[in-house]
Amino acid sequence: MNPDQPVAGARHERRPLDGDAMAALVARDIPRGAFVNLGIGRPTLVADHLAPDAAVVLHTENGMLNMGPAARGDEIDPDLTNAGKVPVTELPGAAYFHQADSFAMMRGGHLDICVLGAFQVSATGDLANWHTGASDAIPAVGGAMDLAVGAGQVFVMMTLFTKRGAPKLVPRCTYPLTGQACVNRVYSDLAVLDITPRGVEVRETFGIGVDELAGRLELPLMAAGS
Amino acid sequence: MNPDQPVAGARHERRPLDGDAMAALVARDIPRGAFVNLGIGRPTLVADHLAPDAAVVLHTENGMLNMGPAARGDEIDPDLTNAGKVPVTELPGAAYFHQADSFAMMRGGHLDICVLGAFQVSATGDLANWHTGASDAIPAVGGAMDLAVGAGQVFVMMTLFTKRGAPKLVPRCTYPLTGQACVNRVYSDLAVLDITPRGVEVRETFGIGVDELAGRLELPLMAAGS
Amino acid sequence: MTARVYVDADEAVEGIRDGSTVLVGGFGMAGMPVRLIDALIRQGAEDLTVVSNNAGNGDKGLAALLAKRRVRRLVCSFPRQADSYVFDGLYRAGEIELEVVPQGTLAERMRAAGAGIGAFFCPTGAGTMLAEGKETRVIDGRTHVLEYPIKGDVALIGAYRADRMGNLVYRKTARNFGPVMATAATTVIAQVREVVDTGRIDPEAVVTPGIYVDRVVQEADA
Amino acid sequence: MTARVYVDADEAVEGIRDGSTVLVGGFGMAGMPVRLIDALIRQGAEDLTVVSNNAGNGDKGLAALLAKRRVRRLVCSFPRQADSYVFDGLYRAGEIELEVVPQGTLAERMRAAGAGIGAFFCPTGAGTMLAEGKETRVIDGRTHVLEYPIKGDVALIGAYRADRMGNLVYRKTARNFGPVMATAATTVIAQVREVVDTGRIDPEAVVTPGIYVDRVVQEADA
Repeated sequence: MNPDQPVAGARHERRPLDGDAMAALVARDIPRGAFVNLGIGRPTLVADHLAPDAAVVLHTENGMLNMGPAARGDEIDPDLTNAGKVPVTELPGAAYFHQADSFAMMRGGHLDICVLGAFQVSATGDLANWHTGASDAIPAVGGAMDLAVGAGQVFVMMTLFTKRGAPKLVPRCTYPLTGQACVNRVYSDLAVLDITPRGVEVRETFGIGVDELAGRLELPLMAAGS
Repeated sequence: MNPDQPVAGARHERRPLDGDAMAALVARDIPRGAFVNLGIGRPTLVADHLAPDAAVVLHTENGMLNMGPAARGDEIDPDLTNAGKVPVTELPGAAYFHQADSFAMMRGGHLDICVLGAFQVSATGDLANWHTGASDAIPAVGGAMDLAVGAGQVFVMMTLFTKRGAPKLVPRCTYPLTGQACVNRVYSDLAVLDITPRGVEVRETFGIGVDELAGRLELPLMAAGS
Repeated sequence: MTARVYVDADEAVEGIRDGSTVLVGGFGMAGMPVRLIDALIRQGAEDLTVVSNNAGNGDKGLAALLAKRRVRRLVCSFPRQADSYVFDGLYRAGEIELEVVPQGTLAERMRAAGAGIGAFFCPTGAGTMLAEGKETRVIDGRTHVLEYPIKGDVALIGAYRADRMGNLVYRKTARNFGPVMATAATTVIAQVREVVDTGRIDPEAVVTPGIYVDRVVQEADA
Repeated sequence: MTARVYVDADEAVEGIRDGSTVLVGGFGMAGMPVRLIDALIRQGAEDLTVVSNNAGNGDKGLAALLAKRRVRRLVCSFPRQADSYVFDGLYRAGEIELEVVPQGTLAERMRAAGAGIGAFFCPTGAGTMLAEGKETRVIDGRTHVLEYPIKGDVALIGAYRADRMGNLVYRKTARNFGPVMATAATTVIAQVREVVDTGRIDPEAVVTPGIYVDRVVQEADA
């Protein structure tokens, strides 16, 4: 399936998605043979939903292409980890490279898709996912800013509201930015949303209608393809 | 022998040197274990005068360290050449790398010495060796400008006068420059000269006295260590 | 998308348009993708800008493409060679444009294109005619020239061995510009001496990961 | 000068001065040169600036150096981790300075130092607080940030195997920052799992040529 082509009209599922179901949706939209970087945390779940025959090649920014699943038991090798420092495995056709080459690959636009978590995404695609801005927080950016500027498409996976009910898709980010106008699509528990030059388009909703969602977000939303 | 330390006083040999004798002098001054790039043409002769136990490592800018002597007979391999496109051999401990890495190594100051030919060298160390400036000449720079800015020390091998008798060590180059203030030492048929912030210092002469040489060059010359 | 292995060189060069910028690998004949260039000649694209270290040797490879007058402009570091007579004739007749770039700057400008670097300050060539008209800046007491990326529409490169995912290894100094050009073009086409099954190239020794390679064809029919 | 192989890690780190900038390899513990860091702790240099991807894990390696309060300033991309408690405590107590740099920019700034690039325009971080106060320029419609090289006085790196000329190969993702840091420091000291005779490493597979390496020591006594 081509991620540039919205599904016909917006689907409406009966209830919000959990992280695993969100990951399955992302996996469904990754084209065959794509080169993909999965961010630390929830995006890692996407790997479990990629069909082996989809031939998707995973990049890990610490220096590898064709990363395999998490290592178990005897497979665990301290010299072979993903960007989250979790032991992983190597698939046939893998390649190792150093950090300057790994980020040249990323920043140079060679990855088709990256999937990242987020604190906030703005209606114009700004991304905030590296720093809460709290005065006692220790900032840690890693490769998030590089992925934000470099990947062909940036997909975000996040719940659409905080635990306290505040929207995470916002007119303007209040958290420190990771990148400007870089997010292409948001996969959330309540909806899949495209960030387009025309505005935010709803591709699918889960357990909520478009109008109700727009009201809760206090954002104008359009149905995809409208 | 440390090339930064002039030999005690300037030596005076009886007659001008040929290319081979100049090459032997350069080889004598290359410190043990140095990383060296030898330019196309006359500087290539230096390799024949390096003692095997001097452990000098030759770099060729088309992508190799620890280049061996010219290939003969069955050794000839079209995939293994020097920068002059002459088939060469590989020594134990060799490494291959691509052009961006090869010139990063060069420009980044990692080579101890390069030896280049020249049309002209100025008294302040400007180098002209890539283009005659003639209107029908086809300019070809290759790696000359990169070597001029990148090598720890730039040694030039040249005759001190053209066939028509014009000096090649000049107050100011009239040919298009390869690099500014980059030459450290000139090995010529008539003298070995250091280009220093104090001026041009004579380390050795061959078949000519310092005063006579200064007169023919129309340049002030100092004896080394004076 | 992962690389595709072609049997037919003519199919491998399909779609190259008139006016394209084509990066052509090789240092002299070492690493030059002669089979791909021959296919490009048959394919017919013209008005090309070619970026390559040299301006062709003898009558083969890049020299043959030049002889067919398909190249409007050549960007290279070392055009003049003992056997560059095809180029020399065209240049002296005013029938080809030439931009001479120092060899390391040529490589670094292509690397920048592949690495998402917008421009870089480089000391090479400062104060020479090759820096005329370029922005300069003194950094740490040394004059640097601002250099911009060189991006290709297509790269034609020669390598030694590919697997079916397009991972490449090279051989000796024939490696030269291939790995850099592979990062710097929209469509990368590699000519290789042999194609092996995926998993047969040591992941530690891969020089060009398959992500950079779109099409692979063997140098000679198997 | 060609590399020298040491038996004793304490000898291999001799001469590191107070106030030095030390590049420390590793991504988490993978590739971290723990034996060299332990020797540096014994050696006693203080007031160091350390450049490393992370801010130490657990109590070993870089974390142990931090715990001894030898580091005045840390330049890294990802300090906060589940087991970065040594750093966290120092930072919250105001006892260490921190400069956060995007990971790719960190690598590229060290590459620039090693490659003789004076500065480069990079799109990463444009419009974020990490670009505040930095020069920017719009190139091809995109805002770029001007980034300067990061050069080390010393690099301490971990590799897998060295030959007696200092050629290095790495193992899997433990390669990470080692090859870049090896180009970017005045004195490069590599800890390796094994030293083999010169000629035993395939010249096509060398990742760090010996020209970049000054001193080699084994990870553990043979």
